[in-house]
Amino acid sequence: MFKKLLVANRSTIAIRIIRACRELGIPTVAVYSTADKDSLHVRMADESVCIGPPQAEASYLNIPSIISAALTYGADAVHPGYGFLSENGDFAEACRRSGLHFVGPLARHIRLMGDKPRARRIMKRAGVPVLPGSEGKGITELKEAIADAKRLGYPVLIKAAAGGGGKGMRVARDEKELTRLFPLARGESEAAFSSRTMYLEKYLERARHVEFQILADQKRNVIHLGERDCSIQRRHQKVIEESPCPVLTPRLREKMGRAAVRAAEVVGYSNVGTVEFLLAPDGQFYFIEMNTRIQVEHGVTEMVTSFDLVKESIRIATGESLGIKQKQVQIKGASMEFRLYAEDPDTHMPSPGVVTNHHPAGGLGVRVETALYDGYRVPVHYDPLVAKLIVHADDRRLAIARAKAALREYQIDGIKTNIPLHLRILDDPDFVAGEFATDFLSRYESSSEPAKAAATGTKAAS
Amino acid sequence: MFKKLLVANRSTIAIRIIRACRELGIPTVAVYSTADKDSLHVRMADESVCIGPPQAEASYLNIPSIISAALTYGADAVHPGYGFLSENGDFAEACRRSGLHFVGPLARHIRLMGDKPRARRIMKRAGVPVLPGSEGKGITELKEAIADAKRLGYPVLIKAAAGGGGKGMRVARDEKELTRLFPLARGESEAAFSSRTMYLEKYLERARHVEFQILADQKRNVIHLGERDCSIQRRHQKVIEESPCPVLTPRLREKMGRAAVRAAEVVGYSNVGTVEFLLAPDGQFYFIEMNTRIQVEHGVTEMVTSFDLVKESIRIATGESLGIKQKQVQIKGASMEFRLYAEDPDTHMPSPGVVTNHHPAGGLGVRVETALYDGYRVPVHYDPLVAKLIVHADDRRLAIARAKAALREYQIDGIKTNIPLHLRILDDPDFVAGEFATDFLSRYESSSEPAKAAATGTKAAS
Amino acid sequence: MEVRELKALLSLMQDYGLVELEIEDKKGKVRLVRATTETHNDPQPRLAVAVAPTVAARTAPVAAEKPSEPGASAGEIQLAPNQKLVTSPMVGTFYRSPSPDAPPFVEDGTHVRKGQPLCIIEAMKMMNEIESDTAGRVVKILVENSQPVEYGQPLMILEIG
Amino acid sequence: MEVRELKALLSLMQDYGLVELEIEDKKGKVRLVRATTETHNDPQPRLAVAVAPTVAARTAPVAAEKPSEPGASAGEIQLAPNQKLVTSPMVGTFYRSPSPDAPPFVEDGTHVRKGQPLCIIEAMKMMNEIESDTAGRVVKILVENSQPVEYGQPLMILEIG
Repeated sequence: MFKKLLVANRSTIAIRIIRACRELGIPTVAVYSTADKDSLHVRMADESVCIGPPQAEASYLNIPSIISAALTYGADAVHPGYGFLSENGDFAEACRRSGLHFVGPLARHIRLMGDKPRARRIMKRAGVPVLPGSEGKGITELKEAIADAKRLGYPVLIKAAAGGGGKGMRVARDEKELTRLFPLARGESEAAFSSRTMYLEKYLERARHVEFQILADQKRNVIHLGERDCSIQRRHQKVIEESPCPVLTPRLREKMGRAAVRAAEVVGYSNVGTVEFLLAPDGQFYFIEMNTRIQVEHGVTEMVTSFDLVKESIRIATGESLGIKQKQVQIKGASMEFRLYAEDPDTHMPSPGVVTNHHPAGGLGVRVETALYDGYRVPVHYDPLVAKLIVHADDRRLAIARAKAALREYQIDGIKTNIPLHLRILDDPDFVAGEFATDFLSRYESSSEPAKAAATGTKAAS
Repeated sequence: MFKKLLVANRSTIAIRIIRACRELGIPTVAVYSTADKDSLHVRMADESVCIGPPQAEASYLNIPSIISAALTYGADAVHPGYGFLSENGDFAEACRRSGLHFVGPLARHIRLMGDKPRARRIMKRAGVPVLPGSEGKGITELKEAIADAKRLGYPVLIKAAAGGGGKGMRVARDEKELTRLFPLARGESEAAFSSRTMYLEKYLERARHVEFQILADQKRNVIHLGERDCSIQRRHQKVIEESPCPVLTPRLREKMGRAAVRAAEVVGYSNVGTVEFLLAPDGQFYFIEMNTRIQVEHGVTEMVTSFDLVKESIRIATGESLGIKQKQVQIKGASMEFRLYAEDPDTHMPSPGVVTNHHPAGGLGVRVETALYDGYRVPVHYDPLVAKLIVHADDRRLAIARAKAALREYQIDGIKTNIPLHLRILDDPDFVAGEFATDFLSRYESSSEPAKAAATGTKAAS
Repeated sequence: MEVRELKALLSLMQDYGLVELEIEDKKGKVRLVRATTETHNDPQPRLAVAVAPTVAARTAPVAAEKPSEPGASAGEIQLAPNQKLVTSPMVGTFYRSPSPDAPPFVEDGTHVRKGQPLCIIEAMKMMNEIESDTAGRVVKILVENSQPVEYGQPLMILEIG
Repeated sequence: MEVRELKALLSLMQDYGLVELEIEDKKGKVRLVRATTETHNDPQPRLAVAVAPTVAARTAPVAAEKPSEPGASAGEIQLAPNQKLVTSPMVGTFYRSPSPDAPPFVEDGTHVRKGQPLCIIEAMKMMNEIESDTAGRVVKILVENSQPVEYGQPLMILEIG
């Protein structure tokens, strides 16, 4: 087991990793920016190091600073969490070059899956269904986009080849829209990823986002731990996730699961990963991308499978083999995760501030992963995801009842949160019936809301 | 289902019941004394009624006041929780006479099991093993006690026929001790239960307290949900409980479980109940008593069986049948409960006060049932049990690791709690090995502590 | 300055054991004095009397307000020095008259003798007559006929002598 | 003055064992009285500058202390008006000399030119010379040779001009 692990992240996932390390008996080093001095992850870790000023580029994205911290404080392993450097192949490589174990896949797997057109090509070759879309290495020019769209038929989805977190993503319903939106999306991609390379995909109406959790050791044993339905999204940002997906039949689960395992096998993947699919109303499914890290919503899979994914990922990183086989994986009951954002529930504007009267929900089947405490000042510099409420119950109906009770109980003053929005969704007949697709939340958008709201603040990791 | 349920209790169990009702969609009425005006159970309930002054006799033990509250506010059901009126046959009867459903067994079952010598007789007749002890209806005079002790052989345990909560209980190792302690115990019984009737039991050295959770519907279907080991006690007050018992073999579990089911069947019991046994080092087990209500430690059974005992007890009270059979009950993983008392961890003196910096533990496999919130004033009038921390993991070793992490994380300022004691116990090699009996905690008693400390303050329900 | 603000200040004083608090404003002057011995409890407002909360559906689990002294909540009743409250000795239903078609026991302004019935509280199907324990005049009846009342809830204001 | 501000003051009073606190403003008047018996924490000296925490094993997950401004914690450094701090621009290991057997770059009392090397911070196996950005005199070196340092951690006090 590792001697000491540096957690190269902040907030809820840093806390999640520190808890796992405590249970494994691994001392932890937290890193923090000057804006996060009083953060809970700093207080919970055994040691902590300030690595820079508030701007993420100079602290949480500062590879030399983080590696230096790990070496200076005697860590032999680094966990990247989600967001920040978690899908940065250079960081994984820099860790390994510095003699540090990186809790995650190899740098080349991160890079491969980060190049979306390349990942699509490999999956297609491996027999994993992909959506019709741009061929080859992607496109940079509008005329290429128009040609591809003509071939695919409208509507099409414009995506950034280096994309992630919904940036550089736009739906175009005709050539006029494409002409207007393609340069816009490409501009976003340039700003966010320093890449002009884009690609198109056929846009599927009324599709669900269904992803499979993968667990793979360094000896090429790969299993999946069932799926998560993450269709409840706002502008490509997940808001509620659940497992199992309410419409998946056992037969379809097996089929999609096999495809997900194949996706990991074909590249020799190891550690935790998530294979994302779109599930069309006709039961057809299509590979979208693979996330090469732990996800925000890993908790719902933990609840229904009784697996501790974070501890498992650390064990795998030490070279241990998977202890179980695919057929031992069982899905028990139903679990839902509600992301609590420090934001105005109507306008979605970030709502930083000092937390007062903090009283998390509790009791049977209620799991809270919070970065908040009474008196904590939510900083303005980072992702507004401040807590996750996860419920587990015997079935989906009971999980909804439990979630409503817990969300009513959850008290946070001093900042605004999206709890009221969650409660509205839980009363929505379509949600209760499990009948929804990725466009579900668009009906909750107030028409008066400025279109730019989504562009403010930082983005939630998926 | 009930139209409205009155919760005739306070603190953690009142909150537990309110949560269950929320999930079932039943509106709740909380009752409170003037000392509990700002209590969490009052804030969580849909309605609340002040029923009297701080002294429990005039409020939480005031039957007319509680029944009047239920009738006045339109409740059709009453849940007694644990402690207070939960094992008062008159209360169950008064509820039913007033047309209120009582969530619990019939008055006559409460009274029967409350009369310990009578319960012993019935169990003996039914073939459930009982400890050698006083025969018949109990004894009141020292000379009877001396005669019984001679027959049984020392050491003997002096117990109150109407006993509960460790009151009127003393171990006598010879006739001299018996002569001194019998009148003392009888005096305690008179003060606490207005009863001079006592009985003796053979005192078992190095025995474990192992109890079985019973679930019975009104159609005489009875199942058990496995056992809880509650040997970690301080002066007959439970401190840590766990399920499964670390030394129980599947064969012994089946045998004891059958005896527990038999104990409930033989009296026609319904609703939740607990059959308590002493388990001797040689594997023999003996019926001690049956508790005719939900227990403080019901949560560990919920974690390992995935049953919601409180919701189940409400369903049974409406007349619903048990949905499952004995063979469907499965014990999964290991769970432990840590009672958090507002007390000095060294002297065990109650520590009321205003709670500050309250930050409960959280995360995977961690369940918190707390009556605390930031700014809450723990009143001096009641039981010092203010929260329960329950952990669940794949096995006992992992549960201990999780418990240590969670207890280190749990923050309560402003009052003292026994968290430091829990952490010491978790490092005790005998505890870690699962090798302990009911005398385990006596080694943690500081010798300088006044013997009377246990008599101060109010008592924890079991 | 509103009563609500005063209450906030008072509860601060209580929580932090202040014996003196001075504020001037437009951002000038503050003066806070704490008790040297630290006796957190009890500086209750002088002539304010606590009113037990009436029953009302609550949805917020933990109310934002700071815990205050037991029994107090909701509104406040101001009493003159020669006035006293009649509070409910039990939880039940308040009735102003012995039967639905009978006249009320008392009205605002009624002079009462010691021992004269003021109202009925129905509890457990029993009609409990609440008698005045003093001679005086009913200044104000605070609850409606057939309203549920709690233990300690003020029912009437009496003016004595 | 808002309740929130008052509460901040009150929590200061509590933390530092003040029994009296008087503030007037537009930068005039302060009056602080501490209980003679209480010794909660150390009252902060006026011109205190925060020192980033040195690495130390922590066990309490949520420290009891109230969150303060970012960067502050642990000890305090007193600066005279003509003094300034040299802080670490990166996380790494502090060295006083270019190599183990070489003499230190500076000692307490050394006069330095602008641009003169003061120390080395090793990060990522790279030796980064930290140069003085001003002429002055080293008053005090605050960290030990080969000690780990954080971003922003004070390394030395310089006296200027």
